[in-house]
Amino acid sequence: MKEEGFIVSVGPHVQGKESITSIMLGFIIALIPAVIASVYYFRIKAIEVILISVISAVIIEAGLQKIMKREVTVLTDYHAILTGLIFGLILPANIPWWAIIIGVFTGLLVGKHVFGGLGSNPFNPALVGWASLKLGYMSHMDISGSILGVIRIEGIGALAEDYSYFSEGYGIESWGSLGGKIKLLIHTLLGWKPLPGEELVGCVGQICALAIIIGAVYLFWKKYISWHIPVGFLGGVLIFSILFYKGEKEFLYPYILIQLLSGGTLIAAFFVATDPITTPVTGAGMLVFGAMAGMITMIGRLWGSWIDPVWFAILVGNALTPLIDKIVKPKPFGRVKSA
Amino acid sequence: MEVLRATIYPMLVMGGLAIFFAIGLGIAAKVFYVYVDPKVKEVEGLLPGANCGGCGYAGCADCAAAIVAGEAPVTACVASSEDVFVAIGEVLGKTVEVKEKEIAMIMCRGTADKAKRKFQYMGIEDCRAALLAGGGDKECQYGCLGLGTCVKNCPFDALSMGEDGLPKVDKDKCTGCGTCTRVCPRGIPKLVPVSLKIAVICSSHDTPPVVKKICEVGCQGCGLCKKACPEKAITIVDSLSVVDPSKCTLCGKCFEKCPTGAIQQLLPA
Amino acid sequence: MRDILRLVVVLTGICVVCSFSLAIVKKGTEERIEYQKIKFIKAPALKAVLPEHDNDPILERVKVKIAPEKVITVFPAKKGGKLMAIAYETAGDGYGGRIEIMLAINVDGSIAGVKVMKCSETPGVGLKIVTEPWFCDQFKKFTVKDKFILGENVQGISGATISSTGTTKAIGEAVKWFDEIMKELG
Amino acid sequence: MKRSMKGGVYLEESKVESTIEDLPVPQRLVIPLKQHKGPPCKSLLKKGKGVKIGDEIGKSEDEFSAPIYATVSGKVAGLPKRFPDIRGGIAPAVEIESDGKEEWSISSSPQEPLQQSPEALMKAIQQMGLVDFGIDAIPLSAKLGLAQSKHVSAVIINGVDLEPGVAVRYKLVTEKKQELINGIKLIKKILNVNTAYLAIEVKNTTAQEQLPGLVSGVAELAVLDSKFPQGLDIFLVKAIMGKEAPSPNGVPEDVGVCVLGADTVIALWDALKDMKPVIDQVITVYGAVNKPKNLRVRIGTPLKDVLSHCGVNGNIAKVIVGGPMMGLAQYSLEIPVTKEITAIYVQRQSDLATISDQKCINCGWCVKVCPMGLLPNVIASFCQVDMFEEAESYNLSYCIECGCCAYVCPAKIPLVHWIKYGKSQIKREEQ
Amino acid sequence: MAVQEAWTFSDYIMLVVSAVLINNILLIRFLGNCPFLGVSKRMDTAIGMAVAVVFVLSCSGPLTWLVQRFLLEPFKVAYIQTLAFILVIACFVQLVETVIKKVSPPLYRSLGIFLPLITTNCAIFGACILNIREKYDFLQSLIFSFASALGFGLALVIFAGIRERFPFARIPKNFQDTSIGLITAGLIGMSFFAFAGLAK
Amino acid sequence: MAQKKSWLKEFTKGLWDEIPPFRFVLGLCPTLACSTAVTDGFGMGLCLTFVVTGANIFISFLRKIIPDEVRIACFIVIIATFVIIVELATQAYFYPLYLSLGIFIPLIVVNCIVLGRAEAFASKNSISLSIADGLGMGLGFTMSLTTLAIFREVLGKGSFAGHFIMWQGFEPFALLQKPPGAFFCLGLMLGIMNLFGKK
Ligand SMILES: Cc1cc2nc3c(=O)[nH]c(=O)nc-3n(C[C@H](O)[C@H](O)[C@H](O)COP(=O)(O)O)c2cc1C
Ligand SMILES: Cc1cc2nc3c(=O)[nH]c(=O)nc-3n(C[C@H](O)[C@H](O)[C@H](O)COP(=O)(O)O)c2cc1C
Ligand SMILES: Cc1cc2nc3c(=O)[nH]c(=O)nc-3n(C[C@H](O)[C@H](O)[C@H](O)COP(=O)(O)O)c2cc1C
Ligand SMILES: Cc1cc2nc3c(=O)[nH]c(=O)nc-3n(C[C@H](O)[C@H](O)[C@H](O)CO)c2cc1C
Ligand code: SF4
Ligand code: SF4
Ligand code: SF4
Ligand code: SF4
Ligand code: FES
Repeated sequence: MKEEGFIVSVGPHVQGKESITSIMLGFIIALIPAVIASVYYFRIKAIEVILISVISAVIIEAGLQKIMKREVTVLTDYHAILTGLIFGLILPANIPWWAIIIGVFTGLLVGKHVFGGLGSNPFNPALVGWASLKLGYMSHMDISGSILGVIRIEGIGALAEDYSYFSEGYGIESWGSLGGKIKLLIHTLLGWKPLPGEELVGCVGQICALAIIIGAVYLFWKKYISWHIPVGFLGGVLIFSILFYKGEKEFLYPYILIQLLSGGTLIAAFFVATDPITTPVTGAGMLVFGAMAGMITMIGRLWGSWIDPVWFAILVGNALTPLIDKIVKPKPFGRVKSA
Repeated sequence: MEVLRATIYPMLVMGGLAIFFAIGLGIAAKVFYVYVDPKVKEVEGLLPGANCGGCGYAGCADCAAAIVAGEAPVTACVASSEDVFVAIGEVLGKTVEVKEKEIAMIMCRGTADKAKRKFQYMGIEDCRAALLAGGGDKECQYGCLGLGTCVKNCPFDALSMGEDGLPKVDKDKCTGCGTCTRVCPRGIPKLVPVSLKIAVICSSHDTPPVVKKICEVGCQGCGLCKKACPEKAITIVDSLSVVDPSKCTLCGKCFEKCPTGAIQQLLPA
Repeated sequence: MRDILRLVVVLTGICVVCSFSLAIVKKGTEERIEYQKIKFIKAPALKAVLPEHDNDPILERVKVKIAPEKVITVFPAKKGGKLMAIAYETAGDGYGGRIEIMLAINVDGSIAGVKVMKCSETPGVGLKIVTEPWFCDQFKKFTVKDKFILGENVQGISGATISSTGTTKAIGEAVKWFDEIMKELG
Repeated sequence: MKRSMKGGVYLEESKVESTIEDLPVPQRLVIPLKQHKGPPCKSLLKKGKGVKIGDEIGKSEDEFSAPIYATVSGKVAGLPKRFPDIRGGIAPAVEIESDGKEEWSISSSPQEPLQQSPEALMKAIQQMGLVDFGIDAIPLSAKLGLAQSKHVSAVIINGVDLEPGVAVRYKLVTEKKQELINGIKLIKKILNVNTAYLAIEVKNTTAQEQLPGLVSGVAELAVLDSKFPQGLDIFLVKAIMGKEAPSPNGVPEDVGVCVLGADTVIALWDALKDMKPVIDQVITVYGAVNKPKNLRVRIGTPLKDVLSHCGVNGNIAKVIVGGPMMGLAQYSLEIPVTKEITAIYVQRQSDLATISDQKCINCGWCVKVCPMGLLPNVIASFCQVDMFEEAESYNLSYCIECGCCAYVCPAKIPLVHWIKYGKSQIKREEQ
Repeated sequence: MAVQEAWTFSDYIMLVVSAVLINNILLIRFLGNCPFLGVSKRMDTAIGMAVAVVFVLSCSGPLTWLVQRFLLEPFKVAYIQTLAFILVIACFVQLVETVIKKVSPPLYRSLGIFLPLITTNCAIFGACILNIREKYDFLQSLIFSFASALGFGLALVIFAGIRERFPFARIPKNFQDTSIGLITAGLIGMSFFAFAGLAK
Repeated sequence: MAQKKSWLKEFTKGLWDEIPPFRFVLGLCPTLACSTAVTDGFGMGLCLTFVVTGANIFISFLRKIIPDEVRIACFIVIIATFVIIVELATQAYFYPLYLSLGIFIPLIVVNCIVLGRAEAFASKNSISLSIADGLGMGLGFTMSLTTLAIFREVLGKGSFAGHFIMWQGFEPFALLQKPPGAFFCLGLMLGIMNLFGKK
């Protein structure tokens, strides 16, 4: 029936629809709400940061693929775009353009290409880039002026002291009342718009929690991420923030809310900690990974030097991933005990 | 006094420490004495360190131990040349008889256009893996599959995949380690003495009608060469012609008769 | 037994010869090392805290025993042969480790200058004890008789309580040695 | 209530719903002398000799081989020694030219199987050349013998088709209800067990309506998820009885259960009730064919006759016996239908699964679907770099090659091929 | 020179946290790179090395502290510290090696092969010197030595875990082995900045 | 086996063919730690050169009388002596260098290069060859360390040997001055070196 003969291969002879490219595209789509929110809050600055990040990621990725004599795939799969997008979203809005390029370059070179490119990297390249900038250009990476940066344990005290700031600026009359709680929730979900005369500081994509959650819902719906890592991560953050909360009872609710919904927590839980390449493969392993990353984040927030050590925490998780995968293994079907 | 103390004290301290530890070590070395043959290390240093496993031991270190222990001959390493054996012999105080160097030869001429395929293979680019799908895509069940497993595994980079789909041996680089022979699922690369002058380049044990149908260049085992050879150097074993090089005079009668050109002269007469 | 003896002799011999030669090298460099140490670590600080003088305080340094276990080096500043002020070191615990301070006191007991020589406080927070001159300078208004209390008469760096306390406490402790030292110096 | 398994995948392949139809007997049949797990039978024929249906044409002493009978009357047209088999190997076969007369060599002799002793039944089963239908094709006598020696306490009659889309058991359980029930009774008698389950798919609504009344007292009806590879016996045992057969290479008999395909049980009854050997095989033909069908095919019918009956669709690229997941791709349509084949799946060029040499991205999807609880990505990665010992330390040998992992892998890594490769290399090293 | 205050329990915890995570002897203080890169190919050898380092350092840290306190200081010969310490460490390690080799060949096979490597391991010597430079007392130096070794072991084991995956990674030829090992060490060190500030 | 070894060959091999720590991967700790500034790197290199050469001379001289059981101990004692001499000398004459090199001066004693050369070369070869070997290895190490330090100082601090040399407005990439940066730079340099010449 065919001249060259039939095709013979080893089964299975059918295949699921998802491919790496489709998943990447899914992640990119899921980040669109966050991008829109970032543009709403930071206007042109957000566009600048994200565009520079994505474009430089694509160009540098192509260059490195060429130098390392790999197939140049930047235009056919979208992973350079995804890396650039995530990187852009976790940068402060007022970072200079050249620093973005340096970060992308360091991240892609040291975090990925020397290891052999997509799939071989033990650490998330976007985070490697972020950490390089954090340690390399600390002053440009400072987000301490942002409300969302106020998540250290002292921060909640500041919230309390600046009570009038919140009541006058945002109409939150009291922390205890239901109305106050709802308003607070809405503000933390939508983001704190700067008051007149103030400038908004913070990371481009981390202002609006709701946008991130919408993207996450999409990812869950498409089954691109499983619940293990987000639940482990948010669970770790939640448990630690309740367990080690030392302030007055009145402020517990705003405290937890801010720990969970602000800063990098949500992007981390849904978009970065879920990066398949650098995280465990088993459900239980993912849960352990998420919980560890969440707890290290909180340890750092409570007692460490950084305002938000979440990305460092995930890098620690990345480093531990091979060990987690070695220890947390599923039980094979029919394994006879005491073999 | 002060000066004296400043020079004596360090000497006292260090001398004391040294005596203490030297005695300790000396006693320990006596009490806990374990013999290790230094020759093993020396021999290991002489071996190529490719850990190819051609000698049948788990790597060069293992082989060195076996050589020193007398379990393996000095010439056990298949990847080393004469001078290495002589050097090992020196270490062990043995004289060495050197056997002739062997290199690999690809015993198949069934290129893509000459040998038929059963089907299109789709899967892992590896000859051993290809056998798992329909038993290999070549009609000839003895022929080279051409996916280059031998090429990938040669520890000395002596093989390359030719344009015609058959591997090629770089005679200068090949050390005769035999890795290719072992990894090839069909045993196509064979080790032959470098001075081999004539050979039948085919591995097929199929009968004449079968070979005729599936391969233009295979040895059919038809026996025309055997009949033509005046020296009786040729026998047919299981449908494959075999030449005894010690009898062959390279008279060339067999080449004339072979219908497929499977029998080949390798060196000038 | 012979083996062990040989072993002992060689190792001991080498050790003894080595330590002997070291002792000689040490003797030859001792003076210079001490001078170098003071010159590189303390000279800039001394220059900053001591009032105008015409002697070399480093060369004229004296060791003073202020407690059974405690000997400090005092650097006298003289002008025209007359003792103007003395300087010595103190240290306190900061946020990121020890804070080493050079303190100078005029002969009348008023504080002539304070300088942080070495610390590992956080830049932007605790390091302000170095980068903001007013913090160290504020001590000049005191004398050795005063008590130093952070938040009352001493103003701390906001957000760096630990660093401020450490510095203040160290100075407060050190001024108490002044009388003892003056007695020794005569 | 439906019972289900851990791992596995849901495929979109829909069931071929048409009733089982008889395929006309072709002119020329090829009957391989190996249609079972064990070594091939020895031919008892000479070229040119006439045969009738039911003549014994191949015989073997081996426990895992079953006698082969002529399935058509006619003349022996050839006795090829090296006929291709479905695994890519070769085995002897017998070619028969049909004379169209359909004569039996034995006359029908109605029996009362249920009255006979288990020993007599076992002997009859051995004689009739019955095998447990499917790629493994273990002779039924060997399988029941094992069950007897392990004193199994329950049987599961498997009405779940293993491969997605295959509808052989799906149709047979309702079309041949009475034979099925009699067969179950027979099995219970042979094995001397009281507990029997009849497993059917949740998709099989007809069976769920029709069977409960009929089987009560004979077997308990168990409804199972339409998930691949739920139809594999070890997963049936786990889903129905909660027992895990020890791996690797564990069989349900190890935990006191015997699992038999519903098609096998029906064939068993049919054969024993007249003492006539099995000459037909029910198969599903689907995929890229014009008319997907469930067919009753004479054993020995070449694939080309089956496919032309179902109308193959122009340019086909791949012909698979078995199903899309665990089936074997064929290169020749001369290959005949045997007792090992339960389905034929045809693909066009555009349906083919792709493979790539992309690096595993650790997504863990393969881990999630692996019914054996393995880490296919790690095992395959080790196999890729020839580190077989390490692969084995991750339980390479437990893999049943079901293909779920490779099905879901977004990097399109041929995981099963790598795993098979690893296993084959370990076997080679052992030799 | 304020009088040193008594250490509280949490000070000791801080000492451990600092030595293990923050000022990790290998990743931040750069000590012990050669064995780190040498014996991390497989998890079991890495664990063997980690155990060996913990054992040797936990012994030689206090040992050299004693030498310093009761030999070098009384005789006012602190400047030959380097000489004295290295002699003590080298001899101690060789002693341990000789004994283990005889007494427990299996233990020697799993740990003994690392012992010669340890003599020239900067981490051991460096930690001993740090004990003195940081003016730790006996207990503190014991804890510091142990915790430093633990930090070394932790980094080694994490690295071995990552390195066990290198066979599958498509690392360019020229970056293989040492090169990629160093970069990975840098990345692990970078991730440990998560703990910055937890202890002084 | 017993080929003639030439003085020049033993010297130059340390400068390229076996240049530590690139080809001859030992002594990574000081390489990483002492390359934040060009002066540190250069100073460290010279200190090491002095120690290797000195130790090589003495070990080669004493190689016949040192018993095997205490071989390592003796080597180390000799090396340590030279290290202390360096320590004292830097304190006396290059105090700032002494401060910035910190514990890495005493650590020369365990530097794998020094002991490695003692074991592998000086204990088996004549004094003159050992000197060549020591000088070559030491200078090779100095070269590598200085190169790495230039990279780290210029980009990480914007200065060369303490003098700011970059353009106005340049902000140094401080990561290169930090431990991870050291690992990255050395790793990348090693990878690039592997592209040239034999491995
Ligand atoms: C990154 C970081 C660095 C810090 N550095 C210092 C420091 O150098 N000195 C100091 O006293 N406190 C330092 N702190 C501690 C806090 O500022 C702490 O809240 C403060 O010392 C407590 O003083 P308070 O009573 O004024 O709140 C630092 C905190 C952080 C997060
Ligand atoms: C894993 C872990 C790490 C901790 N690290 C620190 C720390 O670095 N610094 C700290 O002050 N407290 C730390 N703590 C909390 C202390 O144990 C203790 O609760 C706290 O120091 C008491 O604070 P206070 O004495 O300032 O009220 C840690 C707790 C845990 C569980
Ligand atoms: C690849 C690249 C890297 C750069 N690196 C730096 C840098 O490290 N530091 C810096 O201050 N400027 C850097 N620049 C930016 C320009 O040199 C520019 O002069 C600098 O931002 C000063 O600009 P300004 O005066 O507008 O701030 C870099 C530019 C490029 C393209
Ligand atoms: C299927 C797939 C999904 C990915 N998802 C994420 C992700 O959620 N977050 C992330 O930071 N990177 C993600 N990556 C990208 C990856 O971590 C990193 O960008 C690549 O390793 C280098 O480009 C993903 C990569 C793949 C292949
Ligand atoms: S010789 Fe063997 S291994 Fe080499 S390409 Fe041919 S079949 Fe493959
Ligand atoms: S060609 Fe074969 S025999 Fe020759 S070196 Fe390569 S693997 Fe060894
Ligand atoms: S083929 Fe093997 S590894 Fe893959 S899912 Fe099936 S049992 Fe698991
Ligand atoms: S599904 Fe594929 S890409 Fe994902 S972990 Fe498994 S093998 Fe890797
Ligand atoms: S230089 Fe080798 S361990 Fe430090």
